[in-house]
Amino acid sequence: MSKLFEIALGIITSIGGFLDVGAIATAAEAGSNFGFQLIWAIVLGTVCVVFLVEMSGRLAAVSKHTLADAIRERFGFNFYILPLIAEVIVDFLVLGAEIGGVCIALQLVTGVHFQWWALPVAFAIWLLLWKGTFGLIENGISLLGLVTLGFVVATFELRPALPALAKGLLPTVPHQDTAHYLFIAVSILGALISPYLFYFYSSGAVEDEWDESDLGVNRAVAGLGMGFGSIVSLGVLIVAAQVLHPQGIQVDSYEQAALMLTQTFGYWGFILFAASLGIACFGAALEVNLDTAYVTAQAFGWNWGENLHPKQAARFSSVYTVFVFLAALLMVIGTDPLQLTLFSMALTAVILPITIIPFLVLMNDPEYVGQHHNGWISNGVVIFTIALAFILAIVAIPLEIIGG
Amino acid sequence: MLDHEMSRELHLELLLGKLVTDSRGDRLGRIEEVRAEEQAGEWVIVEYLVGFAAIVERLSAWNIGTALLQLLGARKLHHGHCVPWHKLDLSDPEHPRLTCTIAELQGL
Amino acid sequence: MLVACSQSPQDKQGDAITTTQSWIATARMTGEAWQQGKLPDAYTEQTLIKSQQKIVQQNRSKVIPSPLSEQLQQTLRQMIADVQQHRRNTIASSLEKLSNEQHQLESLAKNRGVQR
Amino acid sequence: MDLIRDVLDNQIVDRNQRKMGKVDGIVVKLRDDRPPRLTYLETGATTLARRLHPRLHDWVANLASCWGAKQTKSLRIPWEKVRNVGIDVEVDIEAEQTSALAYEIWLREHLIKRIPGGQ
Repeated sequence: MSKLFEIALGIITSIGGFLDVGAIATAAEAGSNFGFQLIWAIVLGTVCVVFLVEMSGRLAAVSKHTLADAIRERFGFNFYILPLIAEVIVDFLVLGAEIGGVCIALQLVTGVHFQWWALPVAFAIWLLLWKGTFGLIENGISLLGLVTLGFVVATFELRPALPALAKGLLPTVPHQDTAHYLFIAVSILGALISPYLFYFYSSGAVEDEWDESDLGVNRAVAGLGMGFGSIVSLGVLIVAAQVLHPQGIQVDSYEQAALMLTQTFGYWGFILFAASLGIACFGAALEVNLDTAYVTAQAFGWNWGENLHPKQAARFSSVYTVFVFLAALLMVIGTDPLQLTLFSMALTAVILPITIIPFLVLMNDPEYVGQHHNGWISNGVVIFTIALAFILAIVAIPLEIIGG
Repeated sequence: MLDHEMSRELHLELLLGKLVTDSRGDRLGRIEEVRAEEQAGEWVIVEYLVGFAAIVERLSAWNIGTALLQLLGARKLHHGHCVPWHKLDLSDPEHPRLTCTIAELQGL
Repeated sequence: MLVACSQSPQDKQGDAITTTQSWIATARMTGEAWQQGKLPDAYTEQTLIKSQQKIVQQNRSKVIPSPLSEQLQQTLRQMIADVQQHRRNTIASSLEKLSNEQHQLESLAKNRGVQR
Repeated sequence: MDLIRDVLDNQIVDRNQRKMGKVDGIVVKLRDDRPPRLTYLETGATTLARRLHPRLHDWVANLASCWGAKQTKSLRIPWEKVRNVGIDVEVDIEAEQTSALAYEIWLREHLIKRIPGGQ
């Protein structure tokens, strides 16, 4: 019974935890610009992320070591420093974007400009990390994330044409705006296959003291949780494609995306959009900020843990304390939140290969995963994702340069 | 005496990745792993693993590594060189040298 | 647009027109939803002002002939004033004008071969 | 035992299983006619920095000497204190009584405890 409860809780958490500023922004961009054409990118990204998240959970449950620990130990610090630096830089931009998402949500509702909200939001994030436990953050905040299911409800209300949806499952390249199309495709994949998810998820599994008996829970949470989470992303894409695309509205600012649900739900649709954006981004901001402290502490072998009192893990707590306020400065100086989001998602795609390659080694290392090593399907998915990530990385760099 | 003692101290982590040449100056490969054993109550170094294959071995990814390399077209992946401790001269840690030739090493 | 700087002048003009169309559509949808009481005042005002700014920004290279662009600015100013003074009944005529201008821009885009 | 794979860069835990850093360096003593003997494990930022680049070592040492806990020397743990080498390296010492936690303690006293709720 308690296992069932744990699975249910885990799935709910992942729905809330999965959706972040990147998923919402890229899906809205994709739907408003290209209709259903980019559905395949969400589906593809989800399959990859389900497998990789399952692996990082399995690694943690069997070896009691996080992904970051394992990479550092097996590949040596001189290798680990590369994903570490890449991850911290990307986390910084993504955290800025997540804080921006919360600020925009507050601006939508109150009319007070988002720059004013940056520091109060950063303070709220910090306070929760300072006072809260891992369970509170994981379950409490993510439970609120269920409001994002509003997008799924709206999808059903709008009755999209199924053949058109099915056509979107096949990757196609449009005749015009190809560069923009590819840029968004890369950003979608970057938003879904985020390295922070793997580091965070495996650290969470160690915080929750998982062992081999939790492997079933892990599989269910990774598969169903991430699966449901991406249904919300699909919902955003479909609603944007049904509501904004026919009007000719191409989202290049959150204000435009905010109109998405008003057609279906009226005034409450507007509030629902703001609430979804705000809560999803707030939850993700907590995770990204914690993730930075995790990867840094684990890099140097410091004591770490959200369940510890700050004074028991002083260096760990200092990292998230300083980092969240630094990232908030990105918003204070008035960086455009949507542009920052798209940029950081594409950058995520660039650093993917270096994060995923270690999976191939660690998940086949009997010392870490024992008899629970990867089968050929899992290894196949990892190899495919590495290949995909390399292509994305190569494509993303010129696209970013073109993007100016 | 003390000075002599100090100079005889060596940081293994700095030895990692150093190019090993044989007594004639031919290159053998880079040091990738160091093996230790307990002998008569103390832990001592017994051998050094040298060469690219040693990395693969260090990552205990031998099976998947060879499978992948074969997939990429590598016909035969020779295993790394195993250098016993007494065959490696570490008096200059920047340039470790074999005290024999590569051929003699393989004949061991 | 994100890919603007790599493109030929024609593409650039096309992009400017598409972006302008997108912001006009945004203003229209916002105005209509506000009229029906589906949006808060502060958000509506901010979005209309942003639309106005974006349209001016896109028209730096004068892709839109000046009578039309002046009309557009006039209409948006009117709408913003309506929202500021909570005149839900008078915004209807502005919306009609905006829709009219939207059509003019659409035919202009068609003549230049810009497709959405 | 594979020293690079199983010891270098692995987590060090003290006798109470408290994390006290990672193995940043392994010191051996060369001897005539006898195999090199493992003498110390080293843990500390300066040792780690030297592995990345020799110049980084001086830079980190300078930084460490003027900021925070002013701990420039890495901690040396005699090999005899190593109890167990699994995925973690367990050593028979008390972390709090060594310099391994100098910065942890410094931050605790100077930053964490001064923030409300940090006591």
